[in-house]
Amino acid sequence: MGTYSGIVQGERFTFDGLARLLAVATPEKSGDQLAGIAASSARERVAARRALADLPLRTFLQEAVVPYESDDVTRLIIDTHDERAFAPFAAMCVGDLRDWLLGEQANTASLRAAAPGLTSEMVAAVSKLMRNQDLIRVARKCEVETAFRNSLGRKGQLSTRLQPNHPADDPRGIAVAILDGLLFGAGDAVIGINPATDNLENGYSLMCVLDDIRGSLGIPTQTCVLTHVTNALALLERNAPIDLIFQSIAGTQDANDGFGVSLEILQEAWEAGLSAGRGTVGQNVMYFETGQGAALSADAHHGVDQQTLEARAYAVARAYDPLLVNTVVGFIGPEYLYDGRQIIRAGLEDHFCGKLLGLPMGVDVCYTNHVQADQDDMDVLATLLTSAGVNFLITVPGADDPMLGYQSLGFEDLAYLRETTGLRAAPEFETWLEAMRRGGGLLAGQSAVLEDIGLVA
Amino acid sequence: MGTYSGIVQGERFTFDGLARLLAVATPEKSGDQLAGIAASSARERVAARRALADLPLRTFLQEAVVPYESDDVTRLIIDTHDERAFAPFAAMCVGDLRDWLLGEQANTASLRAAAPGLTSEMVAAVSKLMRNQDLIRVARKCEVETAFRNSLGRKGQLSTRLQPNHPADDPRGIAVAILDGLLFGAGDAVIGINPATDNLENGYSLMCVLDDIRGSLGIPTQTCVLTHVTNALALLERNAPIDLIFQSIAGTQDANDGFGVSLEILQEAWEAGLSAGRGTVGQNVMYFETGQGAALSADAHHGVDQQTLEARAYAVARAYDPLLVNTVVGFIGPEYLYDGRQIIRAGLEDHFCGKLLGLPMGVDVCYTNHVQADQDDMDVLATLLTSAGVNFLITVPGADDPMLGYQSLGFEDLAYLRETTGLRAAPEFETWLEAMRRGGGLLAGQSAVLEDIGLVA
Amino acid sequence: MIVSPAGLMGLTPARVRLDAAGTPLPLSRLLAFQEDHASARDAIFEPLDWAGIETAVGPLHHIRSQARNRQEYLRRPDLGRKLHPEVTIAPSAPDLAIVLADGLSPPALALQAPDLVRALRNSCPEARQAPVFAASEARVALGDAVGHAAHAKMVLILIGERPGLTVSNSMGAYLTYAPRPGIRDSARNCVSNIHDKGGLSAQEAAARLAWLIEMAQATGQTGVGLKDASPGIGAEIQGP
Amino acid sequence: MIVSPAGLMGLTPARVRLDAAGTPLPLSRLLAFQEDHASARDAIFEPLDWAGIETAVGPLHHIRSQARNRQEYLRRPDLGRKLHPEVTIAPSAPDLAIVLADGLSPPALALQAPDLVRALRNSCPEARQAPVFAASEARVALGDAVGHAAHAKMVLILIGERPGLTVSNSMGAYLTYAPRPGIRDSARNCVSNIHDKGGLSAQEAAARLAWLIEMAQATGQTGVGLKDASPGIGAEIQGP
Ligand code: B12
Ligand code: B12
Repeated sequence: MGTYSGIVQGERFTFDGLARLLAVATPEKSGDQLAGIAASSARERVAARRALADLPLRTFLQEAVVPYESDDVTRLIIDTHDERAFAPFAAMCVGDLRDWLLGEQANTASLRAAAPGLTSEMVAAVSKLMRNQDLIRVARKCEVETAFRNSLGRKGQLSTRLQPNHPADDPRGIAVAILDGLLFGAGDAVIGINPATDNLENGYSLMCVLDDIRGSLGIPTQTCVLTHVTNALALLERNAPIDLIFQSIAGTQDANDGFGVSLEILQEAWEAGLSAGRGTVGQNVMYFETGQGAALSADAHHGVDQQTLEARAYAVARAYDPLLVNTVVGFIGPEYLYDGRQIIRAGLEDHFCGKLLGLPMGVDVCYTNHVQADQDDMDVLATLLTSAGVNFLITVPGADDPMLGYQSLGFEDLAYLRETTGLRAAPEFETWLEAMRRGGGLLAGQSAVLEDIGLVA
Repeated sequence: MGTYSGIVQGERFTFDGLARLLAVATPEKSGDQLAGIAASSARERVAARRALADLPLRTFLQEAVVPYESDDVTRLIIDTHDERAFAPFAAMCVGDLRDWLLGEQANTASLRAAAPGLTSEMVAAVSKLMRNQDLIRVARKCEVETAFRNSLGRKGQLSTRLQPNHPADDPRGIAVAILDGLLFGAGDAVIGINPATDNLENGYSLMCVLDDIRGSLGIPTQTCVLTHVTNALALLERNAPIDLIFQSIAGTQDANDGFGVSLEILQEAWEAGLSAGRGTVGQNVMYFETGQGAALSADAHHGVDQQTLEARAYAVARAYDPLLVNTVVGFIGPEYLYDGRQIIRAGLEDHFCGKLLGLPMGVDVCYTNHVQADQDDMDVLATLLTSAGVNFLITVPGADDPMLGYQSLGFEDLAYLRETTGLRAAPEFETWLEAMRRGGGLLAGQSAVLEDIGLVA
Repeated sequence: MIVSPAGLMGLTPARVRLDAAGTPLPLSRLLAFQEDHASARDAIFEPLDWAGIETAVGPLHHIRSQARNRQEYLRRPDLGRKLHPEVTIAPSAPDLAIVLADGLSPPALALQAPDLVRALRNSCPEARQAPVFAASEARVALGDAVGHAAHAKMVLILIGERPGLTVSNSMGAYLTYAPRPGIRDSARNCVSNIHDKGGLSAQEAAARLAWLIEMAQATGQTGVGLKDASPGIGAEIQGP
Repeated sequence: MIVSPAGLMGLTPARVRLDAAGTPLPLSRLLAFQEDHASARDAIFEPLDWAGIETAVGPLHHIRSQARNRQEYLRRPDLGRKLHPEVTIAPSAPDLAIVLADGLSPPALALQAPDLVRALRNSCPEARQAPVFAASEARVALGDAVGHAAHAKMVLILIGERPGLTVSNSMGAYLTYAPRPGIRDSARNCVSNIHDKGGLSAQEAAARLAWLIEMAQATGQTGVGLKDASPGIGAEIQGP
């Protein structure tokens, strides 16, 4: 374990090990304080950043923050590292990478080429040296395209997940929420339900409901029931109509174990999804959610700061070529991100790290009622992320999820973002929306649509 | 004094007088808490907003928050109110105005036409019903153009004040800072020094320094020494080269008295500035700064919340057809705006209110070292304001003012904002910058420029 | 049958509008949202009426976590998972221990727990003998410590879910076989959204939990290995 | 004479770069900024070495405002302007009362006040007899209460200005004629940025203040009505 040090105001601060160095260098987060690994003063934080700036990137290939032997996420990161893509950076320190990213050499093409050469720890480290404006400035140069039944992620696009949750999984209630979202033009990234219950039969019928609605209205999008991956596997065997396979993931093997998943299960799910062969425009079949704090919550953080662990979760995600990845940034509560300010910072960090690693990164711009935040903070984060070129955002009716107990963006927020930026939905979806509007809108000939989606007999 | 009431969760809350109603409806600010007029609970705040939404706009013409008899700002607001411009809104309540502003009817032309019909209290009131995204969305529809030696405020423009302060007013130190800013393309709104001392002779020589630099480099911009207006008047008599006349202003007569100014002095200054006749492209000769909290700090707030008072300061500003107005939003300290979050909110409010009233609104995106904020918050506010179409921002070398003891934006931040938005400086200034660059840049033939601006003999 | 927009809205507690042409968000909705936000935040800090629950479900063993108050509870979930050192629990080795926990919405417990416990006692033999604990400042994992100390085969914790805007009184139920401190969430089953604003009724939840408890007894496990294949409720949801 | 960029930078404490081609901000500058931010924030909370000042300027009358500590001082400027009820001040009716106040930068006082007071006593007769007060948790307007209680003709408050990144030890001086609580800022004169990092030296400041004190005595006023036309210093600034 290396020892690192940096000087501030003549005082030398020493850090034992990479994990400690990264934790002290990270911006203030309540979760790192909870874990007892946060900087003890602003000066110590600057000292760690100085040390980090001078740290050769290669160190991250030699010293693991979670042991290689006992953690399969570490093994995944190290074993799949692309030395060729890394070559241009091989002699750089973290500070050099920061300069390179902000400079003109870093553009859409060179960033795409760099992604396989960069590891989670490298991008987490460099993010700690960057201001909010830097995180925005670099992320917007990235472009990560994926496709299933439409094509997502091109510059100029802003897509949305339509999240029509219902506290008792009532199919008609869900259909109404879907209709509401479609009227606002939401849903091109995915129409995705979190099922309230874990019941298999229930999951199956929700999958059918979603597929029926999509099919009967001919919507060029994909659907997903965000049940546990093992449920999806079980239901795929029963030929349930599954477009995307979902799973929450985290940045250590132990944390994933707490979620009831392993790399093997994810691999199996990926292969099963591919062989279902339901994509038309492309074959990205996985959907992952992440969020700072999940590993610590499962007491599986190994003394590593939550932002670095979050970037490690992205290493898991990118192994399965996902259509969608999003951080649910303010979802858990004040013990990990104390207030709107920490949520905003974390949202920008997560988006930046995901994009640098080559992921189709979206964000659930959200907060809970026990955190110090409100819709003003969400307006801020949504506006910033749009400027940073986020692939997609989560939207729920009226910004309020009546099942998960938290607030995300509402469909109306999408109208604001599109009006002020000119960004559009996926091209196939836009074409469909226009055809619908030409036809007088979804609610013209109302009864037909309502019948199609099962709302009237 | 009217009594207003609103119901929340079955409970009725009552508010005595407009000032109380506005104060309770306003978003949380430490300054209103300091004044003892803030909402005592989130529920009371919502009740006040309900009451405010249903309040006829005309009420503000009938009930003054600071008495007409004893306050010349109130008299200015009432006596210059344009009933014709107000006609389309005469039957509206505050909530209706909010809807109108967010709707399609409100566009650049209709907003320009509406401005003289709207009073400070009306725009302050409506802002309290608006989320951050609303403040951005509406402000960006406004366009307020002004001109002196170049033309400012067109859509697509983002201008800057170059603020080259020096703790001992050393002319060569100031020249270096100006050179630094010009290299980054800053300074089209104004090159404006805050003089460290109040000495008249010193003010005179700084005016000459600025005018010499501007003249010898042929920069199509205006200069200003931000000394007290009475000093400027005294120096104008001595034929000092004064482009813009500056003054800090506030929203009550008493507060302005604390600043040593009155409407009469401002009128006199305006006329003196106009008769100097130094503008080439236009004749907007006044420059004002404002900021939430100034009136309370002078114990001259009359029980009115700081955001409403701020909007009243804009009524003072617009009486003198200024070239520039900016809120120095995070300038004073945590007693008025506690942290980055409150600064961000206040910055958006101030910009919105100023623009609605027809002012060429800029913002000093800034914070002090006793507030809970850092550069990440400034990145956020600057990004949001750019999206909101702010006329100009303040910039200082390295984001740090070594005389006023606070941090603003740095010249580099301008590069970030221009890169991510495509916004440009004033057209005349852009032309000049390009000519300079074609000539090899300001530092080519270095000694000549340095001689011109007095840095080498 | 043609359904009106209002009729459609009645089908879900979600804040649907079905009126995209009328963007922006109507002010009345914005203010209602803010009103609900204020109350949801209040729900977290409401004191729990343990006496009322005791009247309804019988004697409670009062216990608490190491979090000293709500503020600490919110920032220190680790403390909310540990038993206070002064707490003593008899190792009575029941098949099931039931823990009623305030969680993030104390009012949810008061409203939902009595009915659920009653219904469970009716349908599930293990529940009839189960000791019932009343836990303050508790997280889900506090149940593991309780079950472990009681030498219980299984622990069922009923807990106030974080309050949402629409539903601030929702209760969750977590069942863990062979509980011990440090056991992972993947080793429990969850039945969530138990409330009367369009969620799972206490009766339905009890039925599902009874099924899970029997299956856990039979297979010796809970968690991802135990798939909820309980019958009936799915069909019931699809309704008339 | 040709000046190098480094030479030019030496002319100002401002963070000039003169290297716009090399955007973005170099990392070393970003980190130096963060380092200075940390120290500036610390300066606000540094205790003031009153004993050291007393050794340098002679006996001090210790007084304090109604703000109980730094945290309260920061959020309650109203309290920082009021004398603590336990403070007693003799109505000795001096021409000038001098108040040394911690303000927002206690270290500034320790570094600048002794030299300034000494220089002022040399050049200004009123200063020689002036009682000197040491005020804790003080705002500028606390001087008005002190001057009023002392029945002083004028009050001069030397106070720590809010710390900046580059200069965190800057002192300001405010002179008020006929001080009384509630008097407006427009009725005082200010001499600011007294420090040794490129600001006004204590000697220069003393000269300017001496001039202002004489003019105030002569005209019976301070504030916007009294224009600083003091000679010499302007010339000195323009320097060689
Ligand atoms: C917060 C939350 C999470 C957080 C938990 C971290 C944390 N520190 O809180 C995160 C984002 C990590 C999460 C993950 C998952 N969750 Co979850 N989660 C919730 C939520 C929104 C609130 C829970 C709450 O308020 N608890 C009360 C407080 C006081 O308890 P706590 O001790 O602080 O929190 C613990 C529990 O919440 C528990 N937990 C959280 N989710 C789940 C899910 C399962 C199956 C289990 C056994 C435990 C569990 O983990 C926390 C730490 O121990 C609920 C929805 C709701 N309305 O309740 C869904 C909910 C409980 N989760 C659900 C699911 C499906 C999952 C996932 C399995 C999704 C997936 N496919 O991977 C994962 C993995 C869960 C696991 N095994 O750990 C479902 C459960 C459905 C069911 N009936 O089984 C719910 C009901 C939401 C839904 N309908 O989708 N979740
Ligand atoms: C903060 C500040 C303000 C705030 C004051 C409100 C507040 N609550 O703090 C605002 C923005 C309102 C302000 C306004 C002005 N200020 Co001012 N201000 C400052 C600043 C940056 C910090 C002061 C400080 O730290 N004080 C210490 C704390 C502990 O004291 P306090 O009791 O909390 O604050 C009081 C004083 O700061 C005082 N004050 C603030 N500015 C001024 C200016 C004058 C001339 C006087 C007499 C008093 C005064 O007002 C506060 C409330 O009573 C200084 C620069 C510096 N480096 O010090 C300039 C500074 C003092 N201000 C200056 C000027 C010129 C002005 C204006 C006259 C500008 C104008 N043309 O209108 C106005 C009006 C001042 C007035 N008569 O009230 C000059 C004074 C130059 C001089 N030698 O006379 C300074 C040095 C900055 C500069 N060089 O431009 N200011």
